[in-house]
Amino acid sequence: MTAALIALLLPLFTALCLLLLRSRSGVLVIVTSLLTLLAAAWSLYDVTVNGPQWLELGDWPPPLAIRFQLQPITALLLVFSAMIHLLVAVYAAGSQHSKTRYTDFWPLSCLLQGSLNALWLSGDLFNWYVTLELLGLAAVALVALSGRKAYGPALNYLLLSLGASLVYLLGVALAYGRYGVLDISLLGAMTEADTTTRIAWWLMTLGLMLKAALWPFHLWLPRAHASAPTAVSALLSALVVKGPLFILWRLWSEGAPTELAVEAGPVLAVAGIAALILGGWSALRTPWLKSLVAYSTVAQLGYALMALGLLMYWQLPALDAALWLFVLAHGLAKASMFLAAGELQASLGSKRVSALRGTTETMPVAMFAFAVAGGSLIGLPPSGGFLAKWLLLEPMFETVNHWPWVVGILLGTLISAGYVFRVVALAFDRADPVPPDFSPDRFAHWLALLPALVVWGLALISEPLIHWLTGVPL
Amino acid sequence: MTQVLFYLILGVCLWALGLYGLLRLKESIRRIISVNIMGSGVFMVMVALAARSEDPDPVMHALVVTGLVVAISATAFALRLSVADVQEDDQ
Amino acid sequence: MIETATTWTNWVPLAIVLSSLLPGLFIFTLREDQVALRTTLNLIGAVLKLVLVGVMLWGVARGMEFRFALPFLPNGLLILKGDALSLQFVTLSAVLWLTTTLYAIGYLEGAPLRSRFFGYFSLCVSATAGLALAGNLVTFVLFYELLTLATFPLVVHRGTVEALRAGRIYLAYTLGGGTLALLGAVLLHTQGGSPAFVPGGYLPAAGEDSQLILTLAFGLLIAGFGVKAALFPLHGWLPTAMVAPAPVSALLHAVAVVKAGAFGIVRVVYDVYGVELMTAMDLAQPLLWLACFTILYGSVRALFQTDLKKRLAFSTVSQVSYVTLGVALLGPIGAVGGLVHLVHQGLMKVTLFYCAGNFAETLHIHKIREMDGVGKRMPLTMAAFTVGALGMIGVPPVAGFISKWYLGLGALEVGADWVLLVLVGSGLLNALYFLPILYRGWFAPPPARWAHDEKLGTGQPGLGETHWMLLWPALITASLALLVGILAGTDLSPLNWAQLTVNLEFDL
Amino acid sequence: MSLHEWMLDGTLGLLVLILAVAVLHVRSLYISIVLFIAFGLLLALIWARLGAPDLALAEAAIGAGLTGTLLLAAYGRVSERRRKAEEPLDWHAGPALLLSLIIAVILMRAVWPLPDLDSALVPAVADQMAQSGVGHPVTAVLLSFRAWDTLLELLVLLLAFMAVRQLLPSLPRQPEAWPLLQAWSRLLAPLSVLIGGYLLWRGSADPGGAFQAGALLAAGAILLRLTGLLPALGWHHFWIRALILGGCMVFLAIGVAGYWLGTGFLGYADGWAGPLILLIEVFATLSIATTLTLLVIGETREVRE
Repeated sequence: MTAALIALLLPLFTALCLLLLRSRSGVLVIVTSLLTLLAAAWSLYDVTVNGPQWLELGDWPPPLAIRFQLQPITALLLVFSAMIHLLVAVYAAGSQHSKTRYTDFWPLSCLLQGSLNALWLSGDLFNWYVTLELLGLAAVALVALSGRKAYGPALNYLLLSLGASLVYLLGVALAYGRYGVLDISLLGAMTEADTTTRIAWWLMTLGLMLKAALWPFHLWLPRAHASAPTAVSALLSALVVKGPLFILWRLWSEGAPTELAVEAGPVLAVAGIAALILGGWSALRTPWLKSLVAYSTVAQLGYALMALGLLMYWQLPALDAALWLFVLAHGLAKASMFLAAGELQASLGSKRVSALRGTTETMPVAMFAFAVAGGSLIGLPPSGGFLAKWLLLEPMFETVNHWPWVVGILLGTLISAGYVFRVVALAFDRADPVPPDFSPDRFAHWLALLPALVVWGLALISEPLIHWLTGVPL
Repeated sequence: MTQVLFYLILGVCLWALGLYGLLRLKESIRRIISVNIMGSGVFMVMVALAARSEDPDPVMHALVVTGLVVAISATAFALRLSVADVQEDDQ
Repeated sequence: MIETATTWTNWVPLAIVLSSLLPGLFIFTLREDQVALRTTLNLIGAVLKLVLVGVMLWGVARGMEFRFALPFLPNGLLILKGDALSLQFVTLSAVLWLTTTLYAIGYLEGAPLRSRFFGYFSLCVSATAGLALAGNLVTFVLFYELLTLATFPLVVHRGTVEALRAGRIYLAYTLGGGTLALLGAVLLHTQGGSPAFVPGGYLPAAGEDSQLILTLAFGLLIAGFGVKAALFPLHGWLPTAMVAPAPVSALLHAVAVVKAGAFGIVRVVYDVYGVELMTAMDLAQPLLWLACFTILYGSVRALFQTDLKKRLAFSTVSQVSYVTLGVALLGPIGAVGGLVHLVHQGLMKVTLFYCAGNFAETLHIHKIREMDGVGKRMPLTMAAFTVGALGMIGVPPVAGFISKWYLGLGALEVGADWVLLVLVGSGLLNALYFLPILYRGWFAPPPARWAHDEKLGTGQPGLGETHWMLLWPALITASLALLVGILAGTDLSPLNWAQLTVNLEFDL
Repeated sequence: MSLHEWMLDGTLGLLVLILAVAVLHVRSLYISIVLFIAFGLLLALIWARLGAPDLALAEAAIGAGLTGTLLLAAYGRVSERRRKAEEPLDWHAGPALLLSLIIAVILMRAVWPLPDLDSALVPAVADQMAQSGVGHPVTAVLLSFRAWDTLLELLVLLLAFMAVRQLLPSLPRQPEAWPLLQAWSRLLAPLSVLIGGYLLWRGSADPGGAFQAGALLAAGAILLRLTGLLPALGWHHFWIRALILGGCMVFLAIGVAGYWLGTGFLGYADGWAGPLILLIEVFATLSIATTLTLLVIGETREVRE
C-alpha cells in the first residue's frame, strides 16, 4: 500500500512544488513520472504477491473512514496511467511541435495524474465525486491551453461535466439516504433491488456515462479532444475518460444487487454497440484528422461499455479481463494515434484528413505509428485490442443465445477498419503528395510509435496477463 | 408529509428545473446559473436527509460544505471561461 | 507447456519465419541508394530460408519433429510446426520467393521507394511462412491477418488512383474475410481450446448440440479463407488487384495470398474437422459445388478479358478452386490431386506472371491483341509462357496434367462422376483462352517495329531479349513446372509429398 | 409539526421555487443574476430551518456573496451585443419540459421512502467524536473522518484558480463592471462583518469553519482591493503563491507525517489531533481567502503574471 500511496502523492507534490517555484521544468516532471511509474509497478508486484489491501484513511473504523482499496486492477491502472503520463511528458518536453512546453501544462498534468490515481484508489461514492470534479477541472484547464479557439469546446465540456457531476451526486445522495453508508464494499453487502436503489444507480450511471462520453452522451467529446493541444488530447483520450468508466464498473460489479445489474446490463451493452457503430460512422465521415481520432475514442469506448454491460447481464466476472484489456489497449493505441496525428497535422500545416496524402513517403514513422495503433483498434491479431476482443467473443460463443451479440463486434471491427484504413490508404497516395510545411520531428515520430509497439507487444505476455486479469493463479 | 419529505421533493424539483435550464438554454452565463440551481437542489436533498435524525447528520453537512466549495470553484472558472474572448474555431 | 526439452529443431520453424522478417525490418531503415546492401540482404534472407526449409524437409523425412511453441491465449498456444502438409506450402513459397525476389530486383531497378517495397515484400513472405508453419487454428488466423496487412502496402505501392482503389477493395474483402475466420476460430476455441492440427482432425464427433456450432464454424472459416482463395462470390478483389507491379501479382497469385486461402481450407477440412467428421456432417458437398462453379465461372470470365493480366487473374480464380475441389471430394486420390495442384498451380502461374511482366516491361504489351509475333522478339519468354499455359490447360507432361489426372481419378473414386465434366469443360475453356495467345505470340506476324522497345538486356532475341533478372526467374520456374511433371514419379516430387500427406490424413 | 411551522416551510419552499423559475425565465440577464442572489439567501434560510447553521453561513457567503459577485463581474464583461441577444427560457419547448417533469416525478418516487430510514454514520460519528480531537461534529468529519475529501476540495479550489490562470487576457472592455461590483460590495461589507463576528464567537467553542472564515477574509480583501487600499496581488509574488499553496501543502505534509509515524495516512497522533487540525485550518483559511480573492478580483494579468 505504501507504494500505491507514493504513486498517488508524488504527482501531487510535484505539482505543488512546480507551482510554488513557478517552474516549468519538463525534466522534473519526467523524473517524478518515472518514479511514480516505479512506485506503481512496485504496488502491482505487492498486490500480486500479497493480495488485495485496504487502507482506512486516518485509521478510523470502516463505516466512517474513506478507504483506499488496492486491487490488482487498481494497481494495473496506476501503472497504466503512470506510463501514459510519462510518455506524454517526454513528448511534451521533446517534440518541436509541442505547444505545451512553456505553459502550465506541467503542474496541471501532474494534478491530473494525481486526481486519477486518487480515483483509482478510492472506493467512496462521495470521494469519487470530488475526484471527478478534480479530473474535470484539470481536463478543461488543459484543453484551454490551446488558446481562444478551444474556449468554446472547453466551456461546453465544463458545463456538461458539471451537470453530469450533479446527476451523479443526486444518485449518491439517494444511495446514502437509502443505506446510510458511502463505501462501495459496504453498500455491496446491503443493497436490495428496490425503486430508490434502482433510481439512485441509474442516476449515478447516467452522470458517469456523460463524463466518460459513452453513447449517447458523447457529443461533447470530439470537439473538446480535437481542439486540445496534442499532448493533452492524448492524455484525455487515453486516461481521463477511463476514470468514470472505472467507477461505473465498481458501482455495478461490487455495489449493485445482482437483480439490478442483470436488468441494466443489456441496456448498457446495446448503448455500447450503438457507440461502436455511430461513433465509427462519424469517424468515417469527418474531414478533420483529430476529430476522426476523437470519434474513434467514442467508438472504442463502446467495446468497453459492451463488455461492462454483458458482464452485468451474464454475471460473468471473466469479462472483467476483457473490459480492462480494452481500456489498456485503447489507452496505449490512442496515445500513439493522437501523438502521431498531432505531429502529422503540425508538420503538414493542415488539420484535414486529406492533407495526409503521401505521408508514407514524407513522414513514414509517424504514419506507421498511426497504422500500427489503428491495427490494435481494429483488433487485428496479435495486438492488445485483439486479445480483448477475443476475451469478449469467447463467452458470446459459449451459449447459442448469446450469438446475436457477435454481430455488434463484427460491425464494430469492420467500421473501425474502415476509418483506420481511410487514413492509411490516403497516406499511400503518391499522385499528389502534400509536402510538410515544417521539418518533421523524427524523435516525436518514434515516440508516437512506442506505445503502439507496446500494445502489440502485449501479445508476448498475453497468456499470463489474461490469467492474471481473470484471477487464475499463475 | 413531513418536513423532510417536503424538502426532499422540493430539492428534487429544483434539480430537475436546473437540468432543464442546462439542457435548454444557450447563453452560457444562464447555463452556469442553471447548473448552480441544480446543485442547490442536490444540496437541499442532502440537508433534508441530514435532518432525519434527532441530531442533524454531521456527515451530510460536511459533504454539503465540500460540495459548495467545489461548486464555487467550478462556477468561478466557468464564468471566466464564458466571458473570455471566444475565437470561432476554424473547423 | 512446451513438453519436450528444447533442441535445435525447435528453433528451425521460428528461424524460417525470422529469416525474412529480420532482413525485412532492416531493409525498412535503408536509404534508397543503398542498393547493394539491400539486394544482399534480400538474397541472403531468401537463400537462408531455402536452406532452412531444406533442413526441415530432410529432418521430417527422417521423422524428426520441428515444433516451436509460445504461450499466447488460454488453451491456445502459438505453435509453429513443420509437418508434411506445411512443408509442401513452405517449400513452394521459399522457392518462389527466391525467384520472385530476383525478379523484383530487376523489375524495380531505378524505381522509387524500393526500401519500403522490399521491406513489405519480406514481411509478406514472413507472414506466409508463418501461416504455412502454423500449428493450430489460432496461429493460422493470426498470420492470415498479418498477411493481409503486409500485402496491402504492396498492392497500393504505385500510389495511383487505380492502385488505391484496388487496395481499398482488397482490404474490404480480406479484412472482412479475416474477421469471419477469426469468429470461426473463436467459436471452435470455445469448444475445447485450439489444440494443434492433427491429421484426421481434432474435433470430436458431433453430438446433437454441437452440430449447429460446428456447421456455423465451418461456414465462417470457409467464408473467411474463401476470400483469399477467391471462391465465388468472394473473388472480386483479385482481378482489380492487377494494377499492382508484376512481382506483387506473382506474390498474390502464386506465392502467398491465394495460396494462403486455399491452404486454410485444406487445413480446416483435413486437420481441424477431419475426413470422418466432414463425411458424417456432410459438409463437403456445398463446398464441392462452389468449387466447381468457381472453376467454370473463372474460366468463362477469363475468356472475355482483353487485358493479359486480367485474363491471367480470372484464370487464377478458376485454377485455385481446383485445390478446393480436390479437398472437397474427400477421397484420397482427389486429395492428392488437390494438394499437388497447390504446388503446380503456383509454379505455372508464377511463370505466366513473370512473362506477362516481361512483355509489359520490355515492349509495353498489356493487351492480348498487342502480342502478335512477340515470340520472334522474345522467344525464351514466350517459350516459358507456353509451358505455363499448356500446363494450365493440362497438357502432359507439364505439371498441370498430373493434378487434373488425379483430380479426375479422385472424382471417379468417390462416385462424383459429374465432376469429370467440369474438369473437361474447364480444360476446354482453358484451351480456348490460352491457345489464341500462344497462336498470336508464335505465328501472327510481328509489327514492323515495336512501338516501345525498352531494349533491356541486349535487345536481341535470346538470353539478352530482356533484363537477365527478369528472364531467368521465368525460365527457372517454367523448367520447374516441366520437371515436377516429368519427374512426378520420383521420391522428391511434390506428388510424392502430397501422397505422404494424404496417407497421414486418411490414415492409410 | 405545527401549522405555523408548515406555513413557514411552505412559504419558503414556494418562494424558492418561484425564484428559481424566475431566474431561468426573466428576459434580462441582469435581473436573473440578482434574483439568483436572492435565491441563494433564501436557501441559507432554509438550511437554518433544517438545523444546519454552518451551511447557512456557507451558503450566505458563497451562494449569495461570492457567486453573486462573480456573476456580476462576468456580467460586466459580457459585450453589449451578447446582452441584447439574451434569450430566456422558452416555455413552449414541450418535449424537454415534459421530460423534466417525468424525471421529477420519478425522483419523487425515489425519495418517498427515505424520511423513515436512518444513517449508520450518525451513531458512528457520535462514537468516535471523543477521539477526533475537536468538539464540533461537522469539523470532526471535515478534518478527521473525511479529511481526504477536504484535502481534495482544497485541490479543486487550487485547480479552478490554475484553470483561470490559463485563460488569455480579454480584450480591453468598458469598465462599467466596476461600479456595479462596487455597489454590490457595499452590501457585502456588513454581511461579512456579521459572519466574522459569528465565527469569532464560535471559534472559542471549537475551531470551526475554515471555509467560512476563508470566505470572510476574502470578502474583506476584495473590499480593500476594490477601494484601492490593497496593492495588486500577483501570482509572481512568492508569498502569494505560498499562501495559495500552503493549505494543500501543510495538509498533505501532516497526512504523510501521520503515515510515517504509524497513525495512518491523514491520521493524527494521540493528543496532537487538536493542534494539528488547528494548524491545518489556519493554513487552509489563508489559502482559501487568497485564492478566492484572486479568483474574484484578480485581473487576468494579475493572475497570470
